[in-house]
Amino acid sequence: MIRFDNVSKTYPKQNRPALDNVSLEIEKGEFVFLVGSSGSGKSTFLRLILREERPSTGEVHVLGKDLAKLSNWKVPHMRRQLGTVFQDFRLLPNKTVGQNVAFALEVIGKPRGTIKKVVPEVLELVGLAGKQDRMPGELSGGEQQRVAIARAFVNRPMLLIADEPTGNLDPQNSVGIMKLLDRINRTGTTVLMATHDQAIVDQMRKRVIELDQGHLVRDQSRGVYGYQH
Amino acid sequence: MIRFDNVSKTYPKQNRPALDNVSLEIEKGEFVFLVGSSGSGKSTFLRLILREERPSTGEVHVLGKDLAKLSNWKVPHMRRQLGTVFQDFRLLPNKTVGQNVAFALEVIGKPRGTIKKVVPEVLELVGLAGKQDRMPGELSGGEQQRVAIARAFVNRPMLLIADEPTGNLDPQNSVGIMKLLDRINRTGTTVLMATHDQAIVDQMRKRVIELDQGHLVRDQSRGVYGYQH
Amino acid sequence: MRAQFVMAEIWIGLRRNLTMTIAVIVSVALSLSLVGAAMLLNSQVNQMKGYWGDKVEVSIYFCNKNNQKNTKDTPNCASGEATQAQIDAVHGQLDKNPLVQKVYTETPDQAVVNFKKQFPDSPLAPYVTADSFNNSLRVKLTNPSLYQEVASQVEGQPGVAKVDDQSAVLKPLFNLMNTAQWVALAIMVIMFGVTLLLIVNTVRVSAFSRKRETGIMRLVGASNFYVQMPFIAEAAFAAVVGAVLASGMIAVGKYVLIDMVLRKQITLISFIGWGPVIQVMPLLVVIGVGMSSLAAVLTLQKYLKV
Amino acid sequence: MRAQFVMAEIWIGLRRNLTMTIAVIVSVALSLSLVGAAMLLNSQVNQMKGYWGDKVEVSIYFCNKNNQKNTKDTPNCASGEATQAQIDAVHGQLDKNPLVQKVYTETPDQAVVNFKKQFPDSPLAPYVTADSFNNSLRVKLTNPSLYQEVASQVEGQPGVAKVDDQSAVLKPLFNLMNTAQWVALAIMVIMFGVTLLLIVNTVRVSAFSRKRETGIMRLVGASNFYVQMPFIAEAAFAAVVGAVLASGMIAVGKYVLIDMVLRKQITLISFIGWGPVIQVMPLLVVIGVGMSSLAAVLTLQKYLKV
Ligand SMILES: Nc1ncnc2c1ncn2[C@@H]1O[C@H](COP(=O)(O)OP(=O)(O)OP(=O)(O)O)[C@@H](O)[C@H]1O
Ligand SMILES: Nc1ncnc2c1ncn2[C@@H]1O[C@H](COP(=O)(O)OP(=O)(O)OP(=O)(O)O)[C@@H](O)[C@H]1O
Ligand SMILES: [Mg+2]
Ligand SMILES: [Mg+2]
Repeated sequence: MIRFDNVSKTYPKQNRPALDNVSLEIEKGEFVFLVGSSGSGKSTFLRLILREERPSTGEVHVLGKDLAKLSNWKVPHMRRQLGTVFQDFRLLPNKTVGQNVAFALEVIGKPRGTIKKVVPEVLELVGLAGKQDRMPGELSGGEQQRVAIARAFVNRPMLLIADEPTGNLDPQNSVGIMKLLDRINRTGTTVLMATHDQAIVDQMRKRVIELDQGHLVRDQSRGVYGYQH
Repeated sequence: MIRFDNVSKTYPKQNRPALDNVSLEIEKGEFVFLVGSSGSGKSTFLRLILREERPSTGEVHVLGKDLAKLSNWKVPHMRRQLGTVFQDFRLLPNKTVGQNVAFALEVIGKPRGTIKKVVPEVLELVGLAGKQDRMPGELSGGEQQRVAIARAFVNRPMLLIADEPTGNLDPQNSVGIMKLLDRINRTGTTVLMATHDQAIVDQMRKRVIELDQGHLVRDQSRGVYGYQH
Repeated sequence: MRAQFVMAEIWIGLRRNLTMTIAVIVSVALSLSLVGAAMLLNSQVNQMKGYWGDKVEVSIYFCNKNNQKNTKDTPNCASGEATQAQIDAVHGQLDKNPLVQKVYTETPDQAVVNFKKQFPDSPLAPYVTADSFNNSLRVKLTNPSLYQEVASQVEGQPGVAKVDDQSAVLKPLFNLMNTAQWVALAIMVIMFGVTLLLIVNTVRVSAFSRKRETGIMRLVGASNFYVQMPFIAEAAFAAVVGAVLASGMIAVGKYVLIDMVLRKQITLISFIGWGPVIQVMPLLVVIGVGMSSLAAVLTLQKYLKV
Repeated sequence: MRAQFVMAEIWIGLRRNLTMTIAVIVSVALSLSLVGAAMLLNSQVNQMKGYWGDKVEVSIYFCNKNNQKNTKDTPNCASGEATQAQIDAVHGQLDKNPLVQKVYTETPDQAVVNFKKQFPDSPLAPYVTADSFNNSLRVKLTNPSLYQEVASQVEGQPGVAKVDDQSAVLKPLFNLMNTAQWVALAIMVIMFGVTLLLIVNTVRVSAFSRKRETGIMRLVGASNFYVQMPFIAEAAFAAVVGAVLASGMIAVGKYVLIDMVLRKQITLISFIGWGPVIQVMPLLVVIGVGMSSLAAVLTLQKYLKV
């Protein structure tokens, strides 16, 4: 599914690499937490998978393809097989919940019939049945993140990438989001989630990958947030 | 220090008020947590204090002044007596740490001599002595938040307002930031902090104000994050 | 200190978006040079109006030998060349008319001299002799538009071949010049509009791209002056540089077009000198700076709120 | 489906920033109308060049009685009026010259008729008689620039008063028209530049203000086409509307300026009709759309990366 081979990434004008010689592999169907203190390179790791950045050295393989060999105009097609969720939801404030999810299908040119069918399905899956016509501003943060997950999942991607999806949520809503991601993972979708949330990681007991200043310092199945807490 | 008298706030084009008839008072020197689930109105509460928004009904008094009676051009002077810290740090990426802090003084027209003196002082206070010439991108998130706190505190405000200052930080860094805010509170500065972080609230045992869908539902001295967790 | 910091911020702003700054300078320069050109065209037209306006007069031609042969055009001349007595009689009548400001006489010999002076390039010039012309009176009226009253008094009197109103001849010319002034005004208004839009757009881009800075400024309590100053100063700076460039372009244009090309070829027209050009230049700077500062202030009202 | 969605997005984009859209449309309209005006000025000048270019010829004036009195200007005429034999001799020589395309004769009587036709408003008109003119030959050359060779052959021959090259008379006029063409070209280039800058700025503002949408589009794997299309289409739409407005302004301008004002006052010049105006209009649309799409594509290269 995802393979990093000796990947390093140094941003322009930075002297310290954000990722330093990271190698790992994530299999189909796994649920993986990416932890590490702020600036340890978690977002960089995810951006490399999304090909928003390119590695300075090393190879990144996603869904069996070497991203270095992927030409620019093929990147959008690759991204359609990934779902992405962020801390700040990234919804369009002037579109309804349903339109926000449909937008993701419209801009990749899906036929209208398909859209009409799958949008309510996925909204029901994330627990927003009946809220199709609400505006994002009228929803709680937890509900907004559900919309974002629905949008990421509507295309039934093989891989769901989440960068601190509970970062803006209170503990109660966070638990709800984690249950949803777990449910999505059970459908066979690989989930890779960067987080700071100690309680969640400790409770879920999934594979934990820890970065520290760009170094891969831990890769533990059924792990907890950190040794020292 | 801060007094809300029956304050309600409904944003334009919203039917549900973001704050609903909230009355409370915060005294000089207090340390107050503002908790509540996402969308409960915490940020709205803080924005009313900063006069980034005006209440729909009710009165907000800050530092003894009725904000409704404050003319627009006097708002900047009022804000100079407040310090503000946000989840996303809000640093200028192309200025050094020292320049970022100095910027806050320069734009309010402080003389250069004063700036040269107080910037290193405040950086030492927040634990960044010697990192004056680093760029924000070279610092960890915890260190960046310290810079933001330094900038908020350099003017020695009476009141420090923090909107989820640890939202982007890992637990370790969060603890550091909380210790720093506690230290600042001990100098006599009132601290008002909105947060989701259960661990922190439970550990600090300070006054807790809880909002739920815009209603003030709890105001407890030496409180914890929530009853039901 | 304050000033130095503000200057530094402006400089950073200008440099950060060098292409943008250059674009604004270029467009302000282009717009203002068209504005300036329109102003100079206006000066030119006014000068020509003044020049010819002074010359408007009524001409009274008396019969000469040729007219006698050609009675179809000048039936009044059947009795031959006008006598001096006839001329004096008309002259005397005109002198008494309150509408008349002044009367000049022009003999055929003077007419030849005047013709050759006025139309040196005419193909007729070699053949023009005193015989071609008549004795005539040039009458300057107190009010040129009352020409008809004077004409009717004089027309048909013995010896008068023809009464001519020069203002009628010059009328199309004046109309033409008025049209040119309207066109110049239209171009000027258009260019004002385009420049304003350009500056508004630029300030918007600038405000967008510096949202972070301005957000922090407002956060820490910077006054509106401090927040908005850099944008206004940037716009004003671009306008000053643009106006200077426009002044240069106008000076070059006036030199090449008027001094090198037109003045040599069109000797009949008196062209504007450097005076109006030099007057226009500071005006361009004032217009440019005024317009861009105004556009910046108005734009910022919308994009940078307290 | 795709098309409908894209149209809806464009419409939302245009409406969201209505003031902006209007601003762009207005500025494109203004710019393109100046571009169109410059093009029409060019057509006008070319038409005038063609009109007068046809008339360029060499005139050979023979002595008449007046010239005899005035030997200072025409020393060759001391022996009096040219005889028919002298005229025929010159005519014969010219007919043999390979540089000469055609020779017309003009008698003094014809000259009077021609003069009155050409200058009906001249103050001289009433006094112009056959005596004022000479017998003359009008020579059309195969190559007008070789005038000097023909002139030197004929000049100084008995009875020849003067040889005149009309092209020399028309030369300042042609120079003037060339200057007008250069000025028109300069205005056109300036307006192209200003329009380009305006559109680039606008697309930048548009891209800035829709960062969220485009970010999400790229996130979910929308192709570059989908991401960039709305911006390009917005710019192109504004350009089309602007070009249509500009076409209208040009049509009104041509009607008011040429048909209502100039044509009535300047009868000597043949003005352009509706043909060139109608030709310019689609050109403006093409230029507007081409320029704005190009500007949009180039701007987006920088602001919307994959
Ligand atoms: N676009 C960029 N340009 C330059 N440096 C960057 C950029 N993005 C990240 N960095 C740097 O790379 C390092 C790793 O950043 P990254 O965002 O991957 O960390 P992270 O683990 O996601 O942190 P956080 O928990 O705060 O999100 C940091 O030092 C950061 O300053
Ligand atoms: N600018 C705005 N315009 C319209 N509605 C708004 C605006 N800002 C906030 N709201 C709405 O007001 C309510 C309260 O929002 P607020 O940001 O104060 O909540 P919060 O407690 O800070 O939430 P979070 O924990 O997610 O930051 C929400 O329903 C939100 O959608
Ligand atoms: Mg991150
Ligand atoms: Mg908030």
